[in-house]
Amino acid sequence: MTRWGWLPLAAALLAYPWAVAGSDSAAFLQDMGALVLLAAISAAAWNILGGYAGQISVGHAMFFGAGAYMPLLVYQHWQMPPLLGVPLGIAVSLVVALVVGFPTFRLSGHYFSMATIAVAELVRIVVGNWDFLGAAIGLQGPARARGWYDLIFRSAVPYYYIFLGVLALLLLVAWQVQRSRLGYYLRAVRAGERAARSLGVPVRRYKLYALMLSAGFTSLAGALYALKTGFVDPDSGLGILVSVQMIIIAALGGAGTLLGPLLGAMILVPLQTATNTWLGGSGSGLTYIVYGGVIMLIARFEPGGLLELWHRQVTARLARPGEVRHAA
Amino acid sequence: MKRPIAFIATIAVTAALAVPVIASDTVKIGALYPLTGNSAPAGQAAKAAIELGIEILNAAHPELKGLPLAESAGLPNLGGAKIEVIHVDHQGDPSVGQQQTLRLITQEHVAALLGVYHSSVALTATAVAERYGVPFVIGDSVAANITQRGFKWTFRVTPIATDFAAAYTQFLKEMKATGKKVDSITVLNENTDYGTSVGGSIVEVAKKGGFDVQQIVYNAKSTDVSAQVLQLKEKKPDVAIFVGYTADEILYMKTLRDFDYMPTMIIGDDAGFSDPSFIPAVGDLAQGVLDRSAWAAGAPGSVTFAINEMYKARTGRDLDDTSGRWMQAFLVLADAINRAGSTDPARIQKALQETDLKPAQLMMGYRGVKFDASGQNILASTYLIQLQGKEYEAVWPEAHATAKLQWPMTGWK
Amino acid sequence: MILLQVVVGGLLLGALYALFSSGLTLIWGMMNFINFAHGEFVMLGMYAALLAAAWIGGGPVVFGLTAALGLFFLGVVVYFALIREVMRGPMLAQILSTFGLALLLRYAAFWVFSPNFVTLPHPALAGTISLAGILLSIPQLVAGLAAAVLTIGMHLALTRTAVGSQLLAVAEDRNAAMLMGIRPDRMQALAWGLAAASAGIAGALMAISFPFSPAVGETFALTAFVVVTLGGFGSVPGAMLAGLIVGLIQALSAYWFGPIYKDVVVYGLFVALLWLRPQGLLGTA
Amino acid sequence: MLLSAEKVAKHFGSFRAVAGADLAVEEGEIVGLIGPNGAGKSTFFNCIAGDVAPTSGRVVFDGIDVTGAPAEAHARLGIGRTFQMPATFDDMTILDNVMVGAFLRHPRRGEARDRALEVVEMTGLKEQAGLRAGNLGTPGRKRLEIARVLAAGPRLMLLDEALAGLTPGEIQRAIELLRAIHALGITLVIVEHIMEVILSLTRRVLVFNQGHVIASGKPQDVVNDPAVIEAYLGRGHGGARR
Repeated sequence: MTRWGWLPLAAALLAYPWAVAGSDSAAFLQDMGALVLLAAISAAAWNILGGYAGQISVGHAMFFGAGAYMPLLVYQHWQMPPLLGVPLGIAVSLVVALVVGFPTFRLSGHYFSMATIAVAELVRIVVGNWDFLGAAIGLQGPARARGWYDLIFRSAVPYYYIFLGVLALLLLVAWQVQRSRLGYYLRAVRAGERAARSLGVPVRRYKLYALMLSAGFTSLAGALYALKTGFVDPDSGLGILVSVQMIIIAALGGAGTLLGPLLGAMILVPLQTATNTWLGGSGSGLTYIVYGGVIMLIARFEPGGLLELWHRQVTARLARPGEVRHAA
Repeated sequence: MKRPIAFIATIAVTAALAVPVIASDTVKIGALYPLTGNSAPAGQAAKAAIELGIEILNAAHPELKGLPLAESAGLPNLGGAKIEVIHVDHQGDPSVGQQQTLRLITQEHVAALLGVYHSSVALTATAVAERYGVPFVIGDSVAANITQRGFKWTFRVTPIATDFAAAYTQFLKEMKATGKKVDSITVLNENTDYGTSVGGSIVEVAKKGGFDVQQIVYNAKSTDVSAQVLQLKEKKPDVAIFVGYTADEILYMKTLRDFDYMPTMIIGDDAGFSDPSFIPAVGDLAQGVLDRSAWAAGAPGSVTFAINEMYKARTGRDLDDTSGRWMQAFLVLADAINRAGSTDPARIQKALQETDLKPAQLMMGYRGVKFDASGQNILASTYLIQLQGKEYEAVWPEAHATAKLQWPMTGWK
Repeated sequence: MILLQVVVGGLLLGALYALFSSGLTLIWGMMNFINFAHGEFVMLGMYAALLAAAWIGGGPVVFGLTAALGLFFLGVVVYFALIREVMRGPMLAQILSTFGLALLLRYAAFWVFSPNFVTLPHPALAGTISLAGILLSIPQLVAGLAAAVLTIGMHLALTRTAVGSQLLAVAEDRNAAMLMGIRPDRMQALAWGLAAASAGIAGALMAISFPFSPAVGETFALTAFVVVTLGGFGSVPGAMLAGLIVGLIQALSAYWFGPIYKDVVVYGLFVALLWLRPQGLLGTA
Repeated sequence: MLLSAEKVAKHFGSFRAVAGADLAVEEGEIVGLIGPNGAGKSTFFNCIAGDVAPTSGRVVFDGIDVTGAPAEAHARLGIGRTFQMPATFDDMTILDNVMVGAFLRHPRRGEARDRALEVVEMTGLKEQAGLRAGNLGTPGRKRLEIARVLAAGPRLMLLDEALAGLTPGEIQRAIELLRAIHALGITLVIVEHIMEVILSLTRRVLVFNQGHVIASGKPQDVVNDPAVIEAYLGRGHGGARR
């Protein structure tokens, strides 16, 4: 990406709610914009561990869920503003990340994926039967705003900008990670743990760093989800589809790249919404036939993600002899 | 200074309200169902019922005497306007429910909304409708808190978990009073929001009613229910109440037979027992089981019988309680829109608040439709129906019975 | 006596788990490939059985074979159309592609067969027999025993036949197998066919006593993941053992602690075992 | 003594890949390690580099007992190694590959980059520095491995067949590179089949067979040792005949 190449993107994202404001379906498009950003945050958070470090977690829903549950929990039991639960959710996630990561990082490849699936399912089932956490019925936020601090808005625009701010922060962090020793080490771990070790990379420790960072931001995404939706239950907060969605979005755009998750979200979320809006009402299941088919085709023909398409063209141009450039 | 502002505001509001009264030829309603995912069978059946409802309203059906708006074509007070329903799949996802509700309101400009099956989706979708001031009529979501949030735009026609629990307890008390042995009850409920809320209510209400109640909670997705049946066999309750979905309830009936254990009576809480695949699969094993339903097709010649025939012609299946409750909610909403004489949401809200339908005007066995301040139908109630031969027959309360209650159940014997 | 009943029931169910998991473990071990659509293969096996029962009639042998053949064909097609390319790509593309495939298959079935639950007509197989005081439903007994026989048969076919050993040779070392004149492509296609067929036949056997809809696959996929990881990737005897253990643990914990704890116990033990013995019960380090 | 390995053994089940091997390397030496395929050389390397923990025996580096310590600790102390099958980070550019090594002694990005640029210059990879490592052929990847290790600032480099598969011309250039590295004061232990390399680079050679050191001494002497010839020819291996 050229030095200032991100500027038009940032400008477009900032202007989006205004740009669509005149449209017939402004409220809906703004809401979808917020959902795109939220999906991008989750996927970008997953990407730190799954993309850069190559540790394919299929259980990130546990961090998302921790983030989504805590804000609503503090409201449900103590009528506190949900906002106060956000740091709590992040703290819980970090603890969970440590507990899960420490033993599982001895495992590699598919074992790690399976272990994360199992732990996340375990969490989902336990929460689904735990009355304090709302069991199967779930937790609700305030039905109406008691003050600004409840962060309940009629329009999606405030959510949009809050999400955009968080996404910007996350991408900034990811960018810094990518440029720093941490990022280089993580990519080395993904490419080959054994070789990375031989060059002095403390593999387990760096995986753990990546997991903590990833879990923290995933939890933040969960918290934002809960604040906007005002509701969470075991399926919507901790279900395996929550994890899979992050993977699909990151992989679709390009795992291990800075903007891949955002690109993936910008394609997948509108695709889901559009197929559901146009095809869902018929009840034929065509929504998912199209959705599943598209995912399959992209994996078949562009396995590195869509950003790879762009890359192929740009690297060909950048990798002129004698000139040293970074591909990623 | 205050007055002119108030004056102008009043004029503005009146003008704004006056515009929609000039009736367009269609009234748009948004309906949200789970058309995909695990609850798709229920959602699809409900959608078919709503489609039938649209046909009944939009064309003249003189044979459906007494059912409001059926005999005329369209909505008379809106110049015979037709109803158009936009069907939407919420996929059982609270966030999708929210998103699609927003779309229906802001993009499709629907006059009112209908839904929704999952209580989780009901909670989030009604919140959007509340913010935008559009009436949302709930056909069949039973979690109590949907109408306990002080919302002014949410109306629920169906009875809820506590109503069901009260009905069962009342029924069992009456049985006891006639000298039947009904002391111990075991509730087997699945552990998603439906089973948890209904099962929990039954346990609570029945305990207050003086019964010895035990509870077995299970996961409806399991491929094997023998552990639960063995536990049930050990507890040997007089009455077992099953709150679950389709596959698990069918498995229960088979497994009970396999383990040769039959309680004196089994009561099924709708859902799985009302699924059209229940009777073909295990009808011969489940003779005499009771099912909760406010729907009964009734005798030939009745309005409900005619509705059932029309539904069967469309789908090849009988109308069941869940879809029936959806259709009833749709009819209640249409009636309110007609009385409002407008597609303005505020007027429809007011008309809904004033709804007072009598049992004779309903297709479902409610005692009427009248909403309290929270939006809950205070006259909602339910029947118990019993599987006798190949059909369910209404057996309780006696006033609505089409057949005599058989006690104990005969099952596979 | 009730305990014995629970144990036998758990083992019979476990044999079915073992059967459909053995297919997953084969391709997992052979190609280091997770198939997220494996549960959908089981589901399609159920519908294949339904179609066979409706069109051809006959007993479990007929519809079991139909399901096996139909799914074998599907597995081979999936391999050539999708997997062959995708397996050269990154692991993420593998997850993505089979997850897409799972959705596609599930909702194709949804479209064709409607989302409603169906059950198999099975007049030939009904009733219970009592063995030393243990009540066994005949459909379950037949399904469980058939599954056990088939899983053992598959293991024997892999270890005792020429084709089987070629298949395992590819799993062991693709390049070495190529030098020996084995065409890995064909063997991998065969493995996908076998994997799908074993899932299909397991589905057909379960359909005898289990009502199903297009959405049932997910449950089976998760179970199969646990079984395969527990047994050790690529080990059919491992899957067999792990399948029986999972079935048994589910039955016992459901009986002892209550039905909602059965998955808690399974996943809990699974996670614990991963920490203690990451290579699985019968896997090699 | 920079490195001393004493009675190092590594068993895989009942198979003894390394059965009590000794190795002592002085600072500044170049030591060759030869032996037929499957003699246990690579496993022995892995034990020294911390990639696998030896079943028994002791590895001491610069006075510190590193037996069983993780590979990254070995790298920090100054033991660098290459792999028999090149293990480059194929998705990353060549410069980035080298930077991973450079980060070990230069935590800051800028310094690591400067160091990496020096190294790619020295190893002749500068032209291709912006390419992804996956685009390189085997010779390029072997060179990249050497560059990567070099960037990590080792005192001892263990090269596992770093020159295998190269054309004679490339071998010549590689030998020059190794000489240049040695001139920086880095001690080298090289496993090699190509006797030309051993003969031109090393003063001392150890011969490995069946997990043991069967001979050691000056390259010319060792090549003529009957036991060594037997080890190679007896197994039908021609690699050492020249």
